[in-house]
Amino acid sequence: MRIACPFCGERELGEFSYLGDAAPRRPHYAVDDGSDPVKLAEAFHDYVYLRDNVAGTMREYWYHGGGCRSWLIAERDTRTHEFKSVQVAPGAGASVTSPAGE
Amino acid sequence: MKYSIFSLARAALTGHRGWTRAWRDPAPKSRYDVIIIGGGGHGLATAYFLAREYGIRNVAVLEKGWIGSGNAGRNTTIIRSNYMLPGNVGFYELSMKLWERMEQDLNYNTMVSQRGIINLYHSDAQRDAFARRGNSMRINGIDAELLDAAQIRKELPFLNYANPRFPIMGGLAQRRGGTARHDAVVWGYARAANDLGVDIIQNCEVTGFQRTDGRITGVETTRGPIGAGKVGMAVAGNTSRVAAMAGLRLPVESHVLQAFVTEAIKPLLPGVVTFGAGHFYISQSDKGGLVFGGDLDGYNSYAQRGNMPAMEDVCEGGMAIMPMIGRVRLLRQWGGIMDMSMDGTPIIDKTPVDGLYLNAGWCYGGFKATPASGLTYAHLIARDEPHHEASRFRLDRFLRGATIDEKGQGAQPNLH
Amino acid sequence: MVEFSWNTQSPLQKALVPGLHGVGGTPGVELAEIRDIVLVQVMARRGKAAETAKIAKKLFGVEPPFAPGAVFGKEVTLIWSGPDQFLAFAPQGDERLMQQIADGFSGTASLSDQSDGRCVLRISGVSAVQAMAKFLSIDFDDRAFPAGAAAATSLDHRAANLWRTADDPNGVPVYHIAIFTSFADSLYGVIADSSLEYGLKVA
Amino acid sequence: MSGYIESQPLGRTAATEDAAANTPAAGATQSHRLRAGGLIDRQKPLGFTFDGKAMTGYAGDTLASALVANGVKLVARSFKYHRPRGIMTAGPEEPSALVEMRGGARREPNTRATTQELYDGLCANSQNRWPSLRRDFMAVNSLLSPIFVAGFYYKTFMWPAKFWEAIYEPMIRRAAGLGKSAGEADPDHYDKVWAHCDVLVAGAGPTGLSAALAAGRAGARVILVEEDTQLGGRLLSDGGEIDGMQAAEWVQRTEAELNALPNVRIMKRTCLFGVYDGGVHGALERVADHVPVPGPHQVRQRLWRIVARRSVVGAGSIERPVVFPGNDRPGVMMASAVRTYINRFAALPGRNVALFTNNDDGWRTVEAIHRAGGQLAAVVDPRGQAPVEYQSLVKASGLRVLSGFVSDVRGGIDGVRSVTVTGKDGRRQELAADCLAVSGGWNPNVGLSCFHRGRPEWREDIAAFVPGDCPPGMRMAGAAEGTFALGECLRAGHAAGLAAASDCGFTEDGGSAAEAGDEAYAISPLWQVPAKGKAFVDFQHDVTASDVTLAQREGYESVEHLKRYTTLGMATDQGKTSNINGLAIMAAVSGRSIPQTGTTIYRSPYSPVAIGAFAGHNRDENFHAWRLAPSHQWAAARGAVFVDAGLWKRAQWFPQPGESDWLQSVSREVNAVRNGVGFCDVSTLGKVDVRGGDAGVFLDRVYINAFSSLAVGRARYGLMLREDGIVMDDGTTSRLAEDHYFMTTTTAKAGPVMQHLEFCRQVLWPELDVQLSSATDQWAQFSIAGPNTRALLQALCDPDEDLSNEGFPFMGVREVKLRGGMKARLFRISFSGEMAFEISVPARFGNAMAENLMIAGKPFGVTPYGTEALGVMRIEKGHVAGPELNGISTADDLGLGKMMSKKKDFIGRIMAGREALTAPDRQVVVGIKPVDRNRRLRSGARIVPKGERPGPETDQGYTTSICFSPTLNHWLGLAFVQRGRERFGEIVRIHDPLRGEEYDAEICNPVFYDPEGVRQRG
Ligand SMILES: Cc1cc2nc3c(=O)[nH]c(=O)nc-3n(C[C@H](O)[C@H](O)[C@H](O)COP(=O)(O)OP(=O)(O)OC[C@H]3O[C@@H](n4cnc5c(N)ncnc54)[C@H](O)[C@@H]3O)c2cc1C
Ligand SMILES: NC(=O)c1ccc[n+]([C@@H]2O[C@H](COP(=O)([O-])OP(=O)(O)OC[C@H]3O[C@@H](n4cnc5c(N)ncnc54)[C@H](O)[C@@H]3O)[C@@H](O)[C@H]2O)c1
Ligand SMILES: Cc1cc2nc3c(=O)[nH]c(=O)nc-3n(C[C@H](O)[C@H](O)[C@H](O)COP(=O)(O)O)c2cc1C
Ligand SMILES: [Zn+2]
Repeated sequence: MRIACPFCGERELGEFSYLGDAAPRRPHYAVDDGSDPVKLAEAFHDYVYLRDNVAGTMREYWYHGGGCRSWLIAERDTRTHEFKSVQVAPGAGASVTSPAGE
Repeated sequence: MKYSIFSLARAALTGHRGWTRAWRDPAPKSRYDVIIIGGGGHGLATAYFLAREYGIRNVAVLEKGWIGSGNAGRNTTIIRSNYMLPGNVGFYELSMKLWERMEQDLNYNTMVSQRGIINLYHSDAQRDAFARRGNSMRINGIDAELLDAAQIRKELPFLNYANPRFPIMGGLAQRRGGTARHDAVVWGYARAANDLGVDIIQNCEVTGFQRTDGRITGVETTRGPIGAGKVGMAVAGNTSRVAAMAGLRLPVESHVLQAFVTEAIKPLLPGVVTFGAGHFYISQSDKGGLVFGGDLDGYNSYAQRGNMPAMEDVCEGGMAIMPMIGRVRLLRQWGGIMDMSMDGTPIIDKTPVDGLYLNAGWCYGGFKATPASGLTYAHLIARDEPHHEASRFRLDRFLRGATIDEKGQGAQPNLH
Repeated sequence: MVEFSWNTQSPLQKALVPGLHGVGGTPGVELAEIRDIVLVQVMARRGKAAETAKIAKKLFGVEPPFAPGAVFGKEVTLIWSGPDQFLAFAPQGDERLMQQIADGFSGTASLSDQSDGRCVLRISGVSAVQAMAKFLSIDFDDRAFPAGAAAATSLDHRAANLWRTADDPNGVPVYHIAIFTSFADSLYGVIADSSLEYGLKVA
Repeated sequence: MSGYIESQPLGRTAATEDAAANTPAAGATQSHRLRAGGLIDRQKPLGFTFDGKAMTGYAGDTLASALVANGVKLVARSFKYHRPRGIMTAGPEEPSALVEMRGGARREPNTRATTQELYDGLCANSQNRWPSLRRDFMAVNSLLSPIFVAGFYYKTFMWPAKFWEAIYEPMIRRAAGLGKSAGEADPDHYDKVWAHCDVLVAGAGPTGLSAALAAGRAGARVILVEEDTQLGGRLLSDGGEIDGMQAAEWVQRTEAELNALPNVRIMKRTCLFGVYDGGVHGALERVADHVPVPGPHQVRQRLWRIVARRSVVGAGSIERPVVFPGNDRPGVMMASAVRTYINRFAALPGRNVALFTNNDDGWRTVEAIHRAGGQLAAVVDPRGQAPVEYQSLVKASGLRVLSGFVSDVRGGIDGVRSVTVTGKDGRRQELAADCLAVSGGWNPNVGLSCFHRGRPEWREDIAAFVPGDCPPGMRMAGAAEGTFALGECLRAGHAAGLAAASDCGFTEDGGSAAEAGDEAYAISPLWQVPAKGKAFVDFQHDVTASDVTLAQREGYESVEHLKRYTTLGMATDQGKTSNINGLAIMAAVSGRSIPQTGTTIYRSPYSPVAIGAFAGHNRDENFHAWRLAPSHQWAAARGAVFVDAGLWKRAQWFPQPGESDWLQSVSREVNAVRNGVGFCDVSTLGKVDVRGGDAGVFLDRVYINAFSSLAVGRARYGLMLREDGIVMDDGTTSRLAEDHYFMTTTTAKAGPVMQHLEFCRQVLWPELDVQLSSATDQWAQFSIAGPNTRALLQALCDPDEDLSNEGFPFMGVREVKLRGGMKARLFRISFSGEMAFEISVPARFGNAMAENLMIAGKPFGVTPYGTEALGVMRIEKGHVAGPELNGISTADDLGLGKMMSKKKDFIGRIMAGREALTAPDRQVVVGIKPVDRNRRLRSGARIVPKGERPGPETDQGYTTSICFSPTLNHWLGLAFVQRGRERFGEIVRIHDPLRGEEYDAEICNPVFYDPEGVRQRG
């Protein structure tokens, strides 16, 4: 498998490590924003454990640790392993991004 | 038709024209008390135990392809009960006990071969971890031995004792572990279930669920709708897709695991040897092929095939620990779709949907679980309460924090 | 009062054996370690990539690479090492240079001194590319990797920085590889072993 | 008609080299070698042995062709029935002629004689027979064959249960398997290499050659891989005329032109075995399999990982056997193989050959045999007559053409004696013959096209499967794609080559395709001859037509069930000659069409690959790279014992003369530290530069405790969780400047933590101004511990460095000047519980620092210590480490719950609050010591309440980190125990059945040593 890192170009699978589904978002909350603890726990449970596990195109996190150390967000078909697109995480590089960029 | 050397000899006289189908090929009925989705080891075992133990015989097993076309027909056939954590220990030992009487139960030779399994260790830390595991097994009445370097050398003289990177310091042995003929397990359960009246329906893919006010009342299939009192999923790698038809999101990811077999050679390996530190495990099939594997490829996949880095990683492990296999040729390589749960431990439970049951999350360890999974899942479906040996395989354990994580990797399926 | 001497040592002190190795004849691969270097990782602060580039230009006389590549200043080579990051490499550097870099970038870019964190090898020779094809997965074709090209990649599963400098007088390509110091002893073995069949000359 | 090089006039009888014609040296044994012709080098005779019998052949021979030339018929025994078998094919598809090559550690089972190049001194043996190939006792299996039908073992061997492992299975295993592997470490070396190109062409027959030529001319970077030793493919066997010249000449010219193109690379002896994702192709180069042993610094084989944007696969086609009784006898050979042996190798498989074909191509054999001066007993063709273009030849030579089938073959270990032919009218006649050439038609070699799970499609007109959906970027062409006529192959290859090149943007003039005639190909499919007797489908695995029928009868109807029940197609040839016949028969008996029945899944490798090649250089100590600490060489010189900790080699202890065991050394080191001073290289800890304006906020979110509040010049112990609330890692992190933190991680978790931090920085909180860089290898870091630490440091540091409690408080950090003009970072932190500092200098000074610490500490008897002593002291001090940070424990389990900030969000905070993770009865870390102080504790023992029977219900925990404490002079350690912190002082029972031990122990405070922490502050 080869992954086209937007920075480095196409590279061998061995240079990357995989994290998984990029759909789940880490719930945002502030400690004393009075959010319901049960709901919060459920939101985190969803974020940490539940997956769509799609058979088809999936947005997922890859880390180019064996290269430029950028986190990437790829679209890949889990049935064919074909990559549709590869983007960089908002915080790779130095450009200023708003919170919750992902 | 009972199988035995005598019936075989008798059949020989008539050129084996006397044999009949091992299982019928029925058309689906309009309704069953229980429908099991998935004609793998688990699905068929569940149907068998429903009929044998719980007297529920109006059962159909629906298989989208041919029975055993999933992981049951793809696995490296290792059976063992060397688990450590509460919840796992008892369950896998129950399974081992069922393996030990399988041929007689099924009247089918599934070649359960208890030639033993040895996990090698290479550091004090690893030894301590194995000691912890082994003592947990022993306290639960399961056989385990901690072997030192000298004992390993005696049993496995062909290993690489010169490897400075992974000095072989010893191993954890379970003598009752071993292998079984995976396809035969599928066929044996199919035949036995069939004899008890279960309909095994191949080339019948479930494409949706029928519900009336929330409760499952049947399934849509490529061979038309079929009514059911209860429906149990046993679809392994396809769990999330089938569950999604009922609107469920699960703590499961599908990953590809590869395995390999070499050309057949004369007997070389006594039992199963695992080299965890090097992502390599190996055994020899009765046909003579070395059957080996290692870690997952590491990314979500439904492709049933893997890539070279994983092949290389496994073979490197093999050459590090067992350099005598260097000239043996790798004959075939394949991949199966693992239903990896988020804590590496299976789920046998009711779902939030009334009448729909879940059996999934077997990761790369579900073949050894086949008999116990069938029995405990049948119990759950028949009695609507978990079998005591599977009482911790609950769906809500992730919300409660009661995960069972043998590897301590957390919610990272590709690392389990 | 006892005196203390502070001799430096190379991570290859043991592994690197000068002379000819492997098959006889004219060596196809030449290897040399570049010692006592200055190597600084320069990482632009948020929103300060452009500023960082300006300062680099002021300090080194050249713009840093914005994409994989190596730019050669008088004293210092700038090698792309990641988005809005680069390595400032000087074959023979000293305190003064370090201080210059530190002062120059302060507040604009974050620095991480890697002068001892990496071991830099020079590899050249008519068969260098064949040897490197055994431990580097990137394409060394002139069209794909000309002089001035650079890559952050992996060598035997370990991160490495690689760049190609000007060909030597006989038109033979010259490459530099920076590997992590603690891996040097091990990875040097891989590089050397890969070269033996072409004949290896170690400086 | 074909114009083959050095063809001889027709009609001459048995034009083989008779003894007279032989030079005594060479050929003496080559009774079946043709006088002239072939692509062998008669100037280079080679000696070899088979089963110890000395024979000769020529350079250019394969082992198989040399055996044919020597008149050898019997070469092997079959897998199950041990039937005598000969040579069936002339290529990699060979199911029967497998031999054991070489000997000793290089012994190599199951090598196909048809692909093994002959070399001088080659030594091969037959396999799977006892005591000898001619007299093989296991042949009794043949008598039992009525019982040994498909799947018989599933029906028996079940009683009594325990007999399986003891008796039945060992028996089966001994019988199974083919050759014997060496059973010794492989002495040869292997390489793994990367290559890149635009267009990869696999196969150098007419199709592949024209594809490579077209793509090369168009300007693309081309790699042409050919499994064989020579380019040409079937042209080497069947000749033909191309562009008005003889095929062989065209091949030579084409090869020359390809070599002249700088952008084309030809790789012979290289087999494309797999196609993976992203255009990665796996190919195996046999570098030194044609010599006795590899030369100096030469590898045996090379595994190529070829990254190609496009590929053209001209892998050709494989001739199909026909299923009829006796079709496995030695001397029954594929027609195309007969031609190959005659034309390419100048070896005559038989002096009186019968030909059985159902298609036009088989008729080429007539010509070949004639030209070689061999005799043709008859041609048997169910279609009843010769194809048009052969009819004149039939007349001219008075050749017998019989309409019907071959229904039996008589013969034995010495080969075919006669062939029974049953006419359409049912009349049978017997023909004397010593060889039967068979052609059932051609199967395109579709394997490579299916490795991404594409399914081949059925083509009625050629009665064969052709490629379906190919892997991305792949084009199949020529015979591999069902195009059989030579002219068409040339055009197809050319077109595919051009298309592939232009896909990659190369559009220079690719010239035009070479020209040749388009021979007709007509076939009337014939799968199984209707006749009684053992008719083989899978020759290696002894799967017969009746086995297929039986499988169907028992419901194993799916081809995949058929395969798994009968083992059809599971042999070393992966069914290259048997699968299609098998499924065609299954289709017939189950009343389905062939396409409905379908094929089994094709899997890589296309042809088996030695495991060693997949490992390449990464074996033995090169399995994984290793890491050395900055003072490694110094430690080695002092005779340190090293241990592999992850990838690191760490000094475990430093034995002294007179010390008999490790415990003695370790205890000495601990005592030295506790009573004087010692030092230890701790550079392996992960180190991360965390910089930027928001570094503090960033750390607040990754650690459970606060770091933004940490003052510059101070250090703090920090704990991180995973998002699921479980402890991930710990370490001390110091603040060197407003915008610069220096984090340390555990040695084991350095990598994962770095990845995690980058994820937080780049994905979770991109708005923060933080930059990360690993500084692990930059610094040589030493822990200096013991009452005399300060004194030692005073001697090392510049006199005006104030190291007093006031000048350098506990958890203080700053840069200091050392004597001899050196700067260092000094951290006042303690893992050992003693007064201690950690000092770090750039890694290049690692050895120097160790030496200088020895010098500076000499007056105080300074002692270097290793990881064991380090471990002992941290256990005495109750510090948790690897064994406790086990991936399932919470902060509170480790007694660090109080560190969890209530004021902020941090990774893992919410999930850590789940009921089961906060339950009161969790197993938590405590101290444990044996009641009998002389007793040795061990790690991994279970803990049960005193008086209870051990069992799942009473199992309350286990011991983790255990050591002998020289300080307290008894064994002690840490353990996880249910409600442990409430049970200090309780006596529990330790069960260690693995080691046959059982004893009492006391639960206690994990901090055994200086609980008030006076010493480290002292
Ligand atoms: C390479 C490999 C090696 C392994 N090695 C081992 C090992 O050594 N030891 C061990 O214990 N375990 C091992 N495993 C794991 C083990 O094989 C699986 O955990 C186990 O087989 C899963 O249970 P199953 O047999 O019921 O699954 P499967 O056999 O996959 O059964 C699921 C069935 O459901 C069917 N199905 C799916 N969707 C539908 C639908 N919509 N409608 C109808 N039918 C459907 C599928 O076709 C399939 O037949 C290995 C797995 C692999 C891939
Ligand atoms: N008239 C007929 O009935 C008929 C039928 C079949 C073939 N043919 C003849 O056969 C020839 C077909 O030409 P072609 O070039 O398509 O096929 P070919 O058989 O001539 O050449 C295929 C080549 O590919 C090589 N090869 C196969 N698999 C490989 C792999 N995985 N890696 C590397 N090399 C591999 C083989 O060694 C062989 O050299 C033509 O001459 C055609 O006339 C004729
Ligand atoms: C224990 C075991 C032994 C096997 N032995 C062989 C073998 O001898 N020959 C063979 O071709 N395949 C063998 N296989 C692999 C199967 O042919 C097949 O590839 C595997 O079951 C996966 O199925 P699939 O390739 O159809 O997806 C074996 C598989 C297993 C699990
Ligand atoms: Zn990158």
